[in-house]
Amino acid sequence: MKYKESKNFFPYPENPQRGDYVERVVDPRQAYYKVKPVNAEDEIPESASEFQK
Amino acid sequence: MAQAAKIQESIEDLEKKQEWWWIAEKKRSKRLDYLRKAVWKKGAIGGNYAPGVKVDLEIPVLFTQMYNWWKFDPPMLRRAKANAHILDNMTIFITDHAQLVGYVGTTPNTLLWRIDGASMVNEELYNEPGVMPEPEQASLKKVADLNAAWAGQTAVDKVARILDPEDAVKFLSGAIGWGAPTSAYGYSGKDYEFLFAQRNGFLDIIEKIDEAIEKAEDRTMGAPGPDILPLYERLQNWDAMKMILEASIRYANRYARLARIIAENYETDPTRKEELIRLAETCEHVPAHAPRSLQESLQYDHFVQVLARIEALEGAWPARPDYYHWPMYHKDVNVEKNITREEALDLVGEFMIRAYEVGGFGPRWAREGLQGITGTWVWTLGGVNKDGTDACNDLTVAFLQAARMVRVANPTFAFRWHPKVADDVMREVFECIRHGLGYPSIRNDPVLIQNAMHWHGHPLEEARTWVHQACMSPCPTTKHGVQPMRMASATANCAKMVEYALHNGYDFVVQMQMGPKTGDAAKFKDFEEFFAAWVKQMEWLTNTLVRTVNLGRYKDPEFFGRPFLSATYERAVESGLDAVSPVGERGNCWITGFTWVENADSLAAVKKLVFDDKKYTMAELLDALRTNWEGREDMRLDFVKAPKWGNDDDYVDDIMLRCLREVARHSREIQCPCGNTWPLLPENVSGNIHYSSIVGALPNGRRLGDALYDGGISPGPGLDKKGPTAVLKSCGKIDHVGDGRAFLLNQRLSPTQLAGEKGYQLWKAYIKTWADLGLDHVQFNMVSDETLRAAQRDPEKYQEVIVRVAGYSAHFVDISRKTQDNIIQRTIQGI
Amino acid sequence: MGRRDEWKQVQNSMYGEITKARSVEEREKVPDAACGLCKNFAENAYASDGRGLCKILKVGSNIAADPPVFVTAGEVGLPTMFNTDAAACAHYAKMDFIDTDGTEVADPGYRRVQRQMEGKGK
Amino acid sequence: MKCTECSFEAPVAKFRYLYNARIDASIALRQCPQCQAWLAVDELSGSVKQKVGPGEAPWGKSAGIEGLAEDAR
Repeated sequence: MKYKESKNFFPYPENPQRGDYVERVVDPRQAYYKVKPVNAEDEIPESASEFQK
Repeated sequence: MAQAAKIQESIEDLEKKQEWWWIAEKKRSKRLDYLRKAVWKKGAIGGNYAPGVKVDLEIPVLFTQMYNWWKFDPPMLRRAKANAHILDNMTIFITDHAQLVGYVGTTPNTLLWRIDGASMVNEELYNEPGVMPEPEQASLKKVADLNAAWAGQTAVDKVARILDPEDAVKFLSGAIGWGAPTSAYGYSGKDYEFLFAQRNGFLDIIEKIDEAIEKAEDRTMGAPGPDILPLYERLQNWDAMKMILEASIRYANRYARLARIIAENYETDPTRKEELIRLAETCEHVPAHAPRSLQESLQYDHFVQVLARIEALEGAWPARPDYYHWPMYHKDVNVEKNITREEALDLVGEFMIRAYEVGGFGPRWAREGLQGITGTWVWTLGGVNKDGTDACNDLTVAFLQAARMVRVANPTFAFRWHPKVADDVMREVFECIRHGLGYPSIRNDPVLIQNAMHWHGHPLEEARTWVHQACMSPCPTTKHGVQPMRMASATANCAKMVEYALHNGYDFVVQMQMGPKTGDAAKFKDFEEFFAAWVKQMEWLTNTLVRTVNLGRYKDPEFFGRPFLSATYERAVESGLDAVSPVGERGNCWITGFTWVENADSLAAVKKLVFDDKKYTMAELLDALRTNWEGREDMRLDFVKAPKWGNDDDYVDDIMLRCLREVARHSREIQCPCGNTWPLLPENVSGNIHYSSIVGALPNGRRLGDALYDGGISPGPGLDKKGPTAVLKSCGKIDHVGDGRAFLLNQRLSPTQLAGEKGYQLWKAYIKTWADLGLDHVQFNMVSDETLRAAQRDPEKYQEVIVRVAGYSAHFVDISRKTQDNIIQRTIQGI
Repeated sequence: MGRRDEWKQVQNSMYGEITKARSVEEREKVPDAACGLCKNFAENAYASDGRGLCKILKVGSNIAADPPVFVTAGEVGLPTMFNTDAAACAHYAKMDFIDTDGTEVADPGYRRVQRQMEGKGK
Repeated sequence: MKCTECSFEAPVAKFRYLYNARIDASIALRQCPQCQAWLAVDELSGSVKQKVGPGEAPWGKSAGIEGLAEDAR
């Protein structure tokens, strides 16, 4: 799946080909949201799984 | 479960048992409880990182990509571009319940790896157990490739290549000192007057930079001449500063955007939604603009700290939060009543937690020398205003109260005591100590202000702004007083002075001729000959370290380059020079004297038993030392029984004063790159344990392997047999203004004796004696042997017990066995 | 040879060849008779990346040469790495046990803290 | 000296010296090179007083070796 197809992808208004991909992580000590800039057309790697909240 | 059972116990019962950590859990808010437990501790347990803590590989990859791309740019500009690339692209995160954001890694369990500091640290990282992210094999390959790219190209590699080869080899032997002569690791002061007192946001600074550029361009486009030539380089530096400030604003805006995304798309709780929107507004406002509220003020400060640390792995955290955040606290809590005091305490507590979680990969010597923590985050509280009036305020108290609730080992506080401090503030200080935090340490403000004027010529008003630049050393926060970078490589393993005087400069541990050949000690005719050899070794050792760090400091703008730090320094913004450049700085250097008191005790023992009583010959002593006292236990005990520092005994105290005055004389002969002095500052952190198997047997009765004394001017553990007043009297013979920059004193007190109101009055009387004698520092451990032994037996149950190690506190379970035992060995003084 | 040249030689042997870029395979290999397993190896306390000094051989020695060169007189020990092959060294003496507990602190004579040395102790 | 755990026998110096109980007492920690047990050793007599379990027995001026290294005040 491409980033742009995910509901967790938030394109930049000034450049929709790039955007933030948000992930939810629950580690042994805390829960947090993390984000990094990605290309809309790139494939989401398996390690970055989708999440629901 | 033990925890569930403790929650059932009443606060009164827990107070009786002095189990303060359980009380803290009961008293703190749910938010603080969550955030406190959420922290991944980055301090090493002894010398190893805790399970689950991993090195961050995303940041060094981003940095290396862009740094190599801009290979023809000058140092500061090249680094600004590479660091801006990190800020624009690194993963960022927001922890549930957090109101403050910003971290030096990409996930909460990661350690920052500053790859451009030292190849040998990079190599160490490759070999380090447990820190590689999964999958380990892929990470090892990535690290090996990165290391290959940086081999010989880091800041320390560059300094080591131009050092005198003899100095380089001897310094890097690990025997005489530690630290690194680069601003890639070090203790950078912050120009708080510029950022907070003058209320400059990053956009305000950019405006100042634009003005400076315009002025410089007027000249570079005008009449040619030699005076305009340096400006071309400075213009590039200004570009670099501006670029990194703009990237920093974008970085903050990334947090704002994430907070809004969470609030609008994922968060269902309306209260948390509101918090996230406030967080977003905060990050949209700071660091671009000066703060308008306490939350913005704390967030601004935290962003500055994090951004400076992403640029370089800073080993200290100079700060004076009750002074610089007071205006916004006062406005929010007292004047406009925008938030309650409890809400302010939550913010202050979280501000401490955000600092506690910061950590980077440090070399093993740093981990062993700072066991349990990742750097000396010693925050300064109290003190006086520039006009000499009392600076303590309700935020001072709030910090002291928040500390007892979050109970973090780092940051710790150091309190600037002066005669005008109100009793209610002193009670809060005492409560922190009584609750076993080991902090605040107490600093004698009038003495230290005078000291700053004496050694470095800081004007009175500037001296009064001082903060701890690391554990102990005061540094003003003003334009010309603030020291941008204290490179820790002027940290002397002082016990080597007497060791080398005994062995003609030869080091039997590292098997190398280190110091000058001051003669075969067996042939010394009297104590004066021996002392003269000690003076020569002392001069050689301090010269070697200072040469190294002076060169590192001088070449740093070329070998490293600090665009962000420079952009936050008034004088760098004005001049266009790297902040680390000595130009425009008054100078505030000091030599940290590890393992210092062993010199006085060893010299006194030799004087007594070899030259005065003639019970043993020097040859016998040398033989016993070279065989680590094996088979000479009776003789060793004789040397232990010789006069020892800390018992108000002039025989040894006079030798201590002679030693200090020789160093003080020499401190004015050696100069820093600003032309100022290099006074001694005896203290140890946990270097006394790191060096325990590196310093050979000594005439004070110590063997190779034994912990050295716990440091500063603290007497040897268990050797202060005449009580606390004798300790204070010995220490009071030192001139705390003219004999050195500061002097650390550890004392253990009995928590039982100091319980209740009576305990407070006893402690207050002790502090009065301490102040009357003119000592500049004292810090206390107030945890019983019983608790510490129980913690050794059953560490799981005592995870939250904190102890004062030396210039810092640590969780008892995070320090090595030898360090734990060394703390238990310290005398508990009844006062 | 002047003072500077002499120390330059030491510096090169301490920080030149010994720290050049190496492959993962080179880094991971610990020979059966490695310097780190020898009781005459003292780990460096500053750069804990596996480098150390020989307590017997001095600078000028070369245990990789054929025949090996052993210099035992001098003022500076021979720099070597924990995984340097010491099979040809006449002074190699395997330690009875080594201590790989990294939660304790520096002990140049006994402690080996490299990941690659884990499991090499008794 | 003889290790009380594995009976390894050698001169005291062959046992790895670890550190002291306190500087003014003649009790020190040493480690047996054969079984690696930590031993509390009386350096005056060169004899093992007891085994010290680093994970169990507290150590210091008396802990774990209670009565062996009293405060010499």
